[in-house]
Parts: sequence; structure tokens; C-alpha cells
Amino acid sequence: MDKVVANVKQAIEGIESGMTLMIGGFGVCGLPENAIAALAETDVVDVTCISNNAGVADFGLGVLLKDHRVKKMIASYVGENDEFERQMLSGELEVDLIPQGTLAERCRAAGAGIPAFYTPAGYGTEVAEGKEVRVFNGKPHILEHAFHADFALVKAWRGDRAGNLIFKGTARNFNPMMAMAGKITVAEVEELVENTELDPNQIHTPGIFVQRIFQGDTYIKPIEQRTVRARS
Amino acid sequence: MDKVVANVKQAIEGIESGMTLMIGGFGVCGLPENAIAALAETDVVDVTCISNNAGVADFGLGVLLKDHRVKKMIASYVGENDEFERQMLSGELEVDLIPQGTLAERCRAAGAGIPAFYTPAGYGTEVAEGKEVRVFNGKPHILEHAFHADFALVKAWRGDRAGNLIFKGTARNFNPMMAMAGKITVAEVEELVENTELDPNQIHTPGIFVQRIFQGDTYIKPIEQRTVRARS
Amino acid sequence: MPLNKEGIAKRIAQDLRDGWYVNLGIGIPTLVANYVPEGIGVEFQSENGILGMGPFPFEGDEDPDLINAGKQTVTLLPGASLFDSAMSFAMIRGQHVQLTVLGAMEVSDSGDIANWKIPGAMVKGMGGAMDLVASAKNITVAMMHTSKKGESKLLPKCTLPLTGVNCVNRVVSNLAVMDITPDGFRLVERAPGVSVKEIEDSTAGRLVVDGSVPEMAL
Amino acid sequence: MPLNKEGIAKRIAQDLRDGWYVNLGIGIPTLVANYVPEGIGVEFQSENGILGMGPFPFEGDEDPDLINAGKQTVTLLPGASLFDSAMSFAMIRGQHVQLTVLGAMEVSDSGDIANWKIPGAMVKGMGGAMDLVASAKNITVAMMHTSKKGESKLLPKCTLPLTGVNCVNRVVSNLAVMDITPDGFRLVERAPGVSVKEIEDSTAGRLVVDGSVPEMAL
Repeated sequence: MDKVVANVKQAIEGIESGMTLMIGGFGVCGLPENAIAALAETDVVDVTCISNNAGVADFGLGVLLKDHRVKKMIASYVGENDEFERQMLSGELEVDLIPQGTLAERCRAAGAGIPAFYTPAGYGTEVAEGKEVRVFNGKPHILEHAFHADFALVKAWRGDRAGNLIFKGTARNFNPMMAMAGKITVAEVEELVENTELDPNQIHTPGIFVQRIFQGDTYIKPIEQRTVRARS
Repeated sequence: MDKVVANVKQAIEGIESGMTLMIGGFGVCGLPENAIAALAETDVVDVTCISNNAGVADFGLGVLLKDHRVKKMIASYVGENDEFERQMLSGELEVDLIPQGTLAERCRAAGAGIPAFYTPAGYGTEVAEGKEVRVFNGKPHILEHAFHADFALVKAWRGDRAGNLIFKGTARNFNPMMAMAGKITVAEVEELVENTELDPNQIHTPGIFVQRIFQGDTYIKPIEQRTVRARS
Repeated sequence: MPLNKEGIAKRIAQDLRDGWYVNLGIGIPTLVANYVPEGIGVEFQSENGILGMGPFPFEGDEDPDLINAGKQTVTLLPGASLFDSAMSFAMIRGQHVQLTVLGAMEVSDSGDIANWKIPGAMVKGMGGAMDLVASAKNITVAMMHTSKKGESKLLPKCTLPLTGVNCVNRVVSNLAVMDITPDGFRLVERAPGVSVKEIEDSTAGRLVVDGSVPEMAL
Repeated sequence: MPLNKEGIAKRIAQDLRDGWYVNLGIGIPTLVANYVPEGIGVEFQSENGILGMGPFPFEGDEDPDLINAGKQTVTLLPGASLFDSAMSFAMIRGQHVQLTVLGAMEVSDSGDIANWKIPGAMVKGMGGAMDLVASAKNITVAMMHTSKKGESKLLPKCTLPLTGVNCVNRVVSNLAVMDITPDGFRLVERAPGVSVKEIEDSTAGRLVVDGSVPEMAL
């Protein structure tokens, strides 16, 4: 198996206006930086983005939002991006805010062939509006459905030609589940290696979920909140 | 966090007749050998066992079945144990056979706080009898519920004092999901190490799912089907 | 004297028990990690994928690939593990986390909580809060008793969109420790030098005062 | 002449396409791995937790911690990965596996399959077969056309407890290749030297014969 594509341009080939895209990352940690930047160079608009956050003003999804490429955003927390909040409150941007665990599980469910599942998260809140409620063990739960995407853009630390991925630190976050849920999953990695180099026992995302893989040119990896303690 | 218990006897303390036990392993691969052997020395009877297979005649769950300690068996495939088949066909043993993927997912669901989910597996078969059927995307699915256990007995390759586990090869199988689903999860490992020795990025089962851990005295690890090819 | 944020965190830290896994929300809850009592071993869970989260890194050691749920750079302690978001919320929904501490804009006397949205004005999203409050067995809210305008945030009924219903077990404010009971907020402890009257005046929801109420010992 | 087991496996292997992930069941299906055509790269999935499964180990290299779904010792190829059973069936149910090959006791002309139980006589369990047949887009059954008693195993309706309904796409037997269509088994190819008449006589279910039927080219 060899899923390597020559460059980011080939990697995102086929993404069209109106499609549903999943984009991995938590805040700007573990973001598919290169794929997002390349997408911002296309004329793709009106996409539905499923991503935990909305990036910051000038990085990550922020650059797609700034250009009004996003028609609808499905996320759990958008507090770091003022432009996002402005577009949402003004009604320019359609927004579905959903619980973070539900978001993760709905992506996994799609990838795992589970069309729907029950979760307690959001019961009694506006998240539950219009959804089936069922009581299990005396506790009310709501029915949530799987999320599929035309493309999933994910980012890993290391990957091999077969598409196997290993993530690093908390840059793992939503990437593995989104990789499972994409009709076409594009993985970008900091280091692309041969198929003999990764330990099969340490793969986080098996290559079966990845259709295209490439090594990103550069990784900026900004830090949103640089918090430190003094050396004593 | 230190979840180390002194020996296998302390590890299985509290297992009582009538309880529901999950036992990891696929065939005799990745079986909690030491915990099973210790259980066979107790006077515990009438347990419900949830395990993918029923062991072989003289190893694994086979030793519990031989002594008629098992009242009910929930498994997906029991073809390797003739005594099991005899007890089942004679009606001595209550048996629930369920699809392997459904078994894995029901264990994960319990550990993940998902009380129920829909799967296509078993639709139109006797597995679906009495279960809710619902059509998603034109395809019928059945509703399956989470499996909880009083104790889960699992086996890993390496583990640390905090209960973090790393499995090896295909000995991983059901162990991670069963670890999630046990009210008390007992992990036995081939090698118990200090909390600094495992790479946090390579943990298969985070310690939060493990209540007790110990290093097994010996591991027999029999092979059911020794298949080889000649060196050319 | 009412507690400051550190005081609230310190009081909540007294409720920690040895062997617990604990999820701390953004804001005051984060500070709880600084006051874990001597002899109590707990592991902090960060819902973006950490168990065994440690303090902030030393200057120069920051790793952009290692942040907490508040997007702050952090470190790992021995015995830590890293995992994806589905696994993280499996832990949370599956009730493997023994204590959740989070902030709130409003709490009702039946244990409802609102902390994610002010219609028309502010929408940050619920993040993991809805999963946490719907799942956890043990939820403590860390908050100021009143808003900047002096209005009570402990209400008979929340006015803002809810995060969860009937789920909060305890509120630790700058004025008091209160447990949610079928009869409303039960006053458990007063902040040092704060009178029952003062707490009553600042609480719009039902407040149950049983006999004399001890002061916190911080 | 009817095919032997190797012949059936060889014919199924001709259907493999480059880049496919393939799950092979126990028995004849396992043999398919030996006949992957030149230039076709496929990866074999074993539902107990392997992608990229290789051949049996050299004598002396057997690892009890590395077996396939038939409990046989196996090896890994470059690019392989190991995972747990939930992940394995996520791949299967989620339709990430392009071809499933499995054995059967009976297949009906509407694509039902029975292969896990003979009431009162044999109960081995369904293992992963129900997940596989309920999920896969592309299911080939490898089987003998008739039982040892000479009775057809290709029926109008299965008599044994079902493994799945309306799911089989293709049957490759010792006599023929047949696709399941709304009109029943459509005869695609004959085994070398086997006549259409012979196949018709061995098939109890509806058999559609369209014009002349080519012989397999093995």
C-alpha cells in the first residue's frame, strides 16, 4: 500500500464548494496547517466545517472564516475567535454548537458503522431540542447520529506510506476519529517514513482510514496560551 | 497513583458466586491466565462469563467450565471447546452467542457511558429476536445495549503502578474494552514497571480504567494452531 | 471576609480524596491543582486527552503539542497517559472521573447549571461542559456568589440557556459552601467572617440553614 | 472437472483489486492469500486485530501473541498495524474493508447466508461473521456447491439459522462463479469442463443462465 501524494495540492484535490469537511485539532494544537493553508488558496466556498474549535483570527480555521468560505460551522467551543463570534451573532455564519464528547463520538460512530447512539450529554438543554429522549437505568439520554464528511483533513506527527499514523501529545485529540469518518481522509505528517519504520503495536490510526498522506512543508504550531513557571 | 496488589489472590478478592465477569482474550491469546487459575481455586460458582471464546478443554475458561463454575456464558465463538459444546447442547450451561463486533462494542459502550447503540450486525437473524429494529440510511439496524461487569479480568504485556497498560500483538483483542467495562478491573501483566517507564504516548489502556494490577507469576501462553512454513 | 479565587480553589481542594481522578474546568477550577492536600494523590484529567497532567512547564520548555483544555501549555507527571477525544469522553461519560469542578454563570437550587451562552451577546460554546455535567457523579461548581452588578447567581431557576439539569452536587462560592438538596441549597460552611445573613441576602434560590453553620477552616 | 479448494481460492483471488483491504474467513477463504495476482497490492485484515497480515512464520518463529482469527500463528508485513477488537469491527462495520470472503453451509438465491449453527447438533457461534456480512459492501462466499450427501447448498431459502440476509454478492463454488441478482443466482463462469447442465442439477435455488457461459481462466 502506498498512499503518498506528491504535495498538498494533490492532497486536497477534489474538495469542492458545498462539501462537508472535518478538520482535526483542538484549538490550534494538532491542526492540519498545510491542508488548511492550501484550501485558502482555492476558490472553494460554502463548506460545512466540522471541527472542535474555530481557530484563532489569523490561523487555522480562522483564515477560512475570514474569507467567508465557511457556510456552516459545527463545533463545541469557539471562544478564541472574535471574528467567528461576530459572524455568528450577525447571522452571516450558520453555527451548530454541540457537546465536545458528542462531537468526538459522532465522528467515531460514522467511522465505526454505528448510525446512532444514546448519550446523556445535553439532555434538558437546547442541544436536545427535537431529539429523541430515552431513559436507560433511570437516566434520560438523547439519540445522536453519526457525522460523515466528504473529506477529513487530519494531522499527525509521524506516518508511513501505508497511511499508518502516530500522533504526539495532545495533538492527537479529534484527528483519529475524523480520520475514521472521512469519505476521503487526507493526512499530513511532520515526518513521512517507510513502511518498515513504525512499530505496528504503536499505531494510533491504522492506514485503512487514510486515503492520502503527505509530509507538510513547514509547521508553525503556534501556542494560544503560553503559560510557564519560573525556574527555581 | 499506585494500584499494585501483592498477588493474584488479593487481585481477585471480592469475586463472588453469581457475579458477572468479563475475561479478556481471543482464543487463548491474551488471556488473564493467572487470575483464571486463581479463580479455579476458589469456591466461586454460578458466574456469568462474558468472553469472546470459551477457552480450550484444559486451559483458560475451559478450567472454569469443567468445574461447572459457569452458569451462563456470553461469547461469539466457542468452536474450540468440546466440553463447552456438550454442556450447551445438554442444557447444563446457559449460552448467549452474539456477534463478535457487537460484543466488543457493547463492552466499550459500557465503559464509555453509551447505554445503547444501533448496529446492522445480526439483523434478520435470531440475534435480533426481541430487539428494536430501526432503519438508518435505508438499512435496518438493531438496538444493542451496553454490557457491564462486576469484575473484568484482563491481561497486558507491560503495565505500570498507575494501571497504564500496553498490550502486545493480537493479545490486545478484547482486553482494552473489557478493562473499560469492569466495575473493578483487575489487570495482570507480564512485566510491571515504575510510573516513569512507559511512554505516555504509547499507552493502550489508561490507568483510570484499572483498579488493581499485578505481575503474573508465569505465563504459559499455549498456541492453539501452530502453523509454520518451511525455511527455504 | 469573602474568599478570593485562590480561597475558593483552596476550599475545593479540601474535598479531594486519595486516588481520585479529577477534571478541572477553566478559570477558578484550574487553581485547585495548586492546593492538593499533603498525602492525597489525585490525577488530573484534561478532556483534550491527558491523564496525569502536571504544572506549567519551565520557561523554554513549552511544547505546542502539549496543552490543557484551556489551551495552556502544561507538563505530564509520571504515570501520565495521552489519548484521543473519544477516549477522553469515554472516561467522562463512563463515570470513571470522580470529581468535576467547573465554573458557572448561574446555578439553580435544584442543581441546574448555565455556563455556555448569553443569547444575543456571548456564545463561546459548551466545550466539554455538557458531557461533564450530564455524566459525572460528583460535580462541584466554583463561582462568585453574585455578579459584578451584585445580583445573585444562585437562583430559584436559571435564566440563561442550560448546560445541564439537576446535576450539580456542591457550590463553593466566595461566601459559602452549599450542597444541592431536594429542598434547595443547604448551607454547609461560611467563608471566614461572613454571616449567615449575608449569605441569605446574596442567595436568590431557596437556602436551607440547619442550626449553626461552621466557618471554613482554610 | 470441479475445482478443488485451491482452485476456488485461486478464482476468488482473480477478483482482488489493487489497494483493497480484504478480510478472509476460516477454511477455503484463508487460501486466497496464497494466490494474490502479480502487481496487485492488497492488505489482509484479521478481525482479532491485524491489518497487513503476512504468511505463517518460519518454524521456530511462532509467537503465541500473534495469531489470526483462526487462531493460527501468523506474521506481519511492512506497513502492518495492530489494534483492539472494537477498532477492528469499526473498520468492518464502517465499510472500510473492500472485500470479505467467507465460507457457508447454505446460501439462498436472494443472498441470505447460514454458516454458524445446526440446531441441536453443532453450535460454534457466529464469531465475526454476522458483523462482516451485515456491513461489507462486497461479500464473496467460498464453498462446495453440494454437501457430502450430494445435496445442493445453493437454495431458494436457507433452512439453517441465518447469519445475514440479502447480503452475499458472489458465490464461488467448486462448479461455478455466480452473482446474486434479484432473479437469483446468475451464472457468471463455469469451472473448467463443468457443463451448465451439471451446475443446474446441483443448484436448488433459482439459477439464471444468460447465453453462453464462459469457462474460468485459472
